[in-house]
Amino acid sequence: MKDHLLSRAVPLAKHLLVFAALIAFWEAAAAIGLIDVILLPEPHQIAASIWDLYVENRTIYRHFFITLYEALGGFLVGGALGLALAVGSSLNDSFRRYVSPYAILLNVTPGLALTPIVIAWFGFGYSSKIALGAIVCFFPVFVNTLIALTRSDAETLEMFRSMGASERQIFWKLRVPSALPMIFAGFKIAITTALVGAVVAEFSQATAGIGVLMQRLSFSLDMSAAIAALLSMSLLGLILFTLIELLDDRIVFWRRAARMDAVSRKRRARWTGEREKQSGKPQGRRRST
Amino acid sequence: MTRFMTATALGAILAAGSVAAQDLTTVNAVMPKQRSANYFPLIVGEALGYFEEEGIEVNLLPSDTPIPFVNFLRNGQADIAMLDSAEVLQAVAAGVDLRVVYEVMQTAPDGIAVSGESDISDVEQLRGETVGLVSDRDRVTMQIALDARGLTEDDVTTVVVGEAGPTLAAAFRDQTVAAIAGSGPDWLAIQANGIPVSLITPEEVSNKPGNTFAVAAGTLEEKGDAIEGYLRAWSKGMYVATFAPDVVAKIAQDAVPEEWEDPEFGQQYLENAIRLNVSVTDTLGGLNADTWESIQPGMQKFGLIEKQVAPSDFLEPGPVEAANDFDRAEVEQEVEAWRDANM
Amino acid sequence: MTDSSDLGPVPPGGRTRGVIARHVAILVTLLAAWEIACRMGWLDPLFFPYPSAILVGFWRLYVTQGNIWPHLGLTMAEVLAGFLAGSALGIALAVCVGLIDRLRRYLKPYVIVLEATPRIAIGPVIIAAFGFGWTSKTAIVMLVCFFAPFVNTLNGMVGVEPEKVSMFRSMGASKLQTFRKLMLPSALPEISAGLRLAMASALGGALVAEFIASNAGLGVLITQYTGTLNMSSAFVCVLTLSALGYFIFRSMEELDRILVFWTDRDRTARVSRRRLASWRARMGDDA
Amino acid sequence: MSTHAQSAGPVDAALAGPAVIAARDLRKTFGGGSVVAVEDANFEIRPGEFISLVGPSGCGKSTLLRMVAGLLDRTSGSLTVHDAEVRGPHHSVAMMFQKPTLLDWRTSLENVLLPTEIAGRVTDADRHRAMDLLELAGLRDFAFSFPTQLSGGMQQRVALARLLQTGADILLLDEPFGALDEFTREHLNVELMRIVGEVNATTLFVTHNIAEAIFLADRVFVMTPRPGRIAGIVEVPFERPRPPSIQQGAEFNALVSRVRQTFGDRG
Repeated sequence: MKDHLLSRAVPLAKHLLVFAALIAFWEAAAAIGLIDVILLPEPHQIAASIWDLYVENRTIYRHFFITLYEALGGFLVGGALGLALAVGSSLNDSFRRYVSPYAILLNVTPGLALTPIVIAWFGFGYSSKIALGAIVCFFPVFVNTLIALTRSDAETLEMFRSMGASERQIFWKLRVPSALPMIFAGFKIAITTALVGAVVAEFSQATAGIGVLMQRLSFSLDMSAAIAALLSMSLLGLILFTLIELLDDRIVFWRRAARMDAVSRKRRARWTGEREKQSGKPQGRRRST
Repeated sequence: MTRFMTATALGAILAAGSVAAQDLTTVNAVMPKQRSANYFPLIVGEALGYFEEEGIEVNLLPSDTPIPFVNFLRNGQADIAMLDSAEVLQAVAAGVDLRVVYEVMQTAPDGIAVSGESDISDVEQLRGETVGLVSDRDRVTMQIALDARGLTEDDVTTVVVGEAGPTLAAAFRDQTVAAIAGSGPDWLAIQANGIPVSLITPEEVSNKPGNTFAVAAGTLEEKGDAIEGYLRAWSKGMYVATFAPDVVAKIAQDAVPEEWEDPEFGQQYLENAIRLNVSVTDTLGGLNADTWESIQPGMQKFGLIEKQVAPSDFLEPGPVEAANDFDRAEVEQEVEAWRDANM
Repeated sequence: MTDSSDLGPVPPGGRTRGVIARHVAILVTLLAAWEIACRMGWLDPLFFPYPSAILVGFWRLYVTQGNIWPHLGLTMAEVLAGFLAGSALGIALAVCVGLIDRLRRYLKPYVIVLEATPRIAIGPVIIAAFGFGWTSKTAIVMLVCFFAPFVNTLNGMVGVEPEKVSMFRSMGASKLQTFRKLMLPSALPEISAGLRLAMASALGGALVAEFIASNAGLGVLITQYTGTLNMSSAFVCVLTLSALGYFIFRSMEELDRILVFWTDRDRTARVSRRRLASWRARMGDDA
Repeated sequence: MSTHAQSAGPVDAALAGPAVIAARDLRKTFGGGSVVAVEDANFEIRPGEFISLVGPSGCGKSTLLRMVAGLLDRTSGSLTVHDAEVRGPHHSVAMMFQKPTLLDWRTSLENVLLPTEIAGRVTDADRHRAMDLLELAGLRDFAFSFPTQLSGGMQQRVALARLLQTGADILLLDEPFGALDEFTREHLNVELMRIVGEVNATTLFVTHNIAEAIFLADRVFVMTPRPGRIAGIVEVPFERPRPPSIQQGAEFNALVSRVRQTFGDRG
């Protein structure tokens, strides 16, 4: 056990050492004037600003959760649309043929150019940020799902047909499960894209959110706080990404050995539990009679 | 085809920045937007060679970054910046050694605007309404305006509506917000497009310096001549509009054709811009120390600045004098000559 | 934007005349519906100009005024330069990191954090650092283009089958040889996919850079037109961007087909025939 | 074509020379000594000899092979190839794996030429030799095909040609045909026997198929797991090349039983 802890602690210590060295280098570079501290403040100033934003004044939380809400909302809406349209396209050839060119066109048009239109339709509230997030994160989900659903292993497909499976059964028992890993890969791209969409919309029009906070801070000449806000954006991105990864781990468990073991243990426990219940029943009856 | 060639050549020049003439001193000017009728003194000065005469060329740095222009003055990327009064006072209060040398748009102060069809005619009537802010920075304008009528920010709901043209225009037209706090240039295009806008700005707000040109104190020592030359050329360009708006229109049309695709719009837009740009003081770009003094208590009250500063600390009247030192008759003659040659 | 190299197997009856006619019919119907919706006042002209006005706008911007060309050229130059520089940097760094295990270990956390940060938010900082010139715009595009090739190259290199690495070692191959002849080509399909992703986002990057600070470029033109509520011309610019994006997208696909020919049956057969022919030309009719 | 020469000499002739590969008390452990993969391996292999290493999965066959190839360091003991201690990959040793490990972006010919490229410049003579080897492997018509255009068996034959192109006189084969079907496998085994006979290479062949091991080899090293050790060596008295029909003979079956017995003794 001690060995195990040690084997984890040593790399961590090394990472921290590298990090500390980088910070020290940055401080030194700023001290001798290699870095323009007006634009890129020293680490200790940034650290102070982080303390201020998170602990002292706690200004960040409100903006943080607003942006989180917008990004998640955008992801859910865009993801749902992408899934639905991809499923529709996978089931219907002509639907795919005549709809996908417009999907591609939407994809190659920089979403930013659409901001004014989106704001016009959805107003000044959160919904316009969610909408822009949804538009930009729609495509990764759509493409990945469509490709994954239309590519199934030919032999497995024949196996299903030979068992007399209906198209519906093939869809649910074969196509969907085997498409899941790729769908999740799409989700992973989409979630960070949705965040970008929300932040971009905030930049151009918003009353609150990390994008707004960042603009406000940098405009009041507080660059260290602005960078702290930028780092909060990274944190937000990490949280969202990890969220999807956790889901991926849970749902597409068969791709990771450790998860597979856990699920396998759980299923065995359930199986033995049910067996005990079944064998317990007559016992109980006997007792009652 | 020739048009395409010249256009491509122009693109190349723009792309290369400003390496065209080696013997001219480059003045890097950071302003919120690209070349536009909005800055007609610049494009007129360029077309009539006023900047060249001063031995300078202007490298316009249009910036829509959330990074304050003051930072570009401090790190030397810009020589001169267009700032609003709040930016100036904030920077000075933060200890930046800044000099205000010219008031560019004296009649372009921040203000509160409503749709031309709105029933609201005074800030007083905004109680309980939703007020739009063009950007977060216009919050103080609104606060001061409300304060003038005994209201506070809590009496209204605020929403930032953004600078994007159509969004703002729709907000005005559909009256999705009761009033909008912003500044003159924000509704220039909207008015020119035939959407009526009326201003209900209380005097407490309108009575303050508009956009100014500011430089870092060090720049004035190193590049003082170039800065003075720049301001003089700007003044001349501004002066042209007072007697030959048709020439200005022709120049603007050539320089920024995008604004003249609808000639009626272009004309309207330019006229509004002229109104905003031409100085109301006798000296072009003159500085008014009293106004700078009087706006500070309000700004301090709403936390925009932490402490008040003496205007003499940052107002530098020298360059304004130099900027007005030109022969107006000569300018008039030159413009007539240009008109004969080009129109 | 995303890699949409293909949208699954092509439905049968690929490009017959009937299919094209139906495509056109759908497009015309959509445009007509749009036009009617505008004329009936269902669509707000402040946001949706008449399709006919957009068509006229195309003629104006491209032909009579011709003012879009320098902007288009500049934006394309920024996109290309930024893309080339950014992806080259990404691939180069990935190669270094891929060859040196230790570097990879210690760099990983920073890459993850940077990847999670919306790159667009860093734009203003870059403008501040690199100034207002062409370099800063290219730098933003570079930043946007850096990650996908970096991550994909690294994944591709690390994902080489261990047996093949052993095989190279057993042949006494040097590290450089293993890299050149095994790791790099093995990673090519993924690198190519990364390049496609990068190219797709390059356009958006250039646009943002121009929105933030520029004198010229399509982004500037769009700001100018939307700022003056000239929506038909603004739409011309946006549609130009779409077309540009589509063109870039298709050419990257073509590049992919040439670069990683062995993933496609027909192309592999073609290359195989070509190699046979060049052997015959060189060595005589020996094969 | 000079490759259709008569078969190489019989077993006795091969055994006459000095040891090409020699192991003394060879030992390999993993995980800091917790897993013993190979223990007390002692053997000598003579020039031109064909050795099969047979045993169940995890008995250390591959580990042993990789040590000879210089891909793995030994923990203790001595291992020499051509009287020199093995300290890394050696040009006189070449290895082939269960997977074809071909490069998808190279034609068969270019894949075969890979070892030459790695060693230095490729001359036209090399190209002709590679072509001859492909001919030897029966793949002349597929010299310009890419791996994705070939069947699994053909891919392994390209890998075999590449193995010979190295010019190594010691060939190590790690279950090379394990992933192929029975028919292809038997066919390739016959081919392998013919080819290594023609080039007169010393061969170490890892398999878990007893019949295959006996059919191919001059001597069969029987390995048992945990810890991996050579439990016994079975001599195969047949001359090479051998017809597949030999496997039906009583003598062959007796050998199979002997190998089985060696496992049994240990288990």
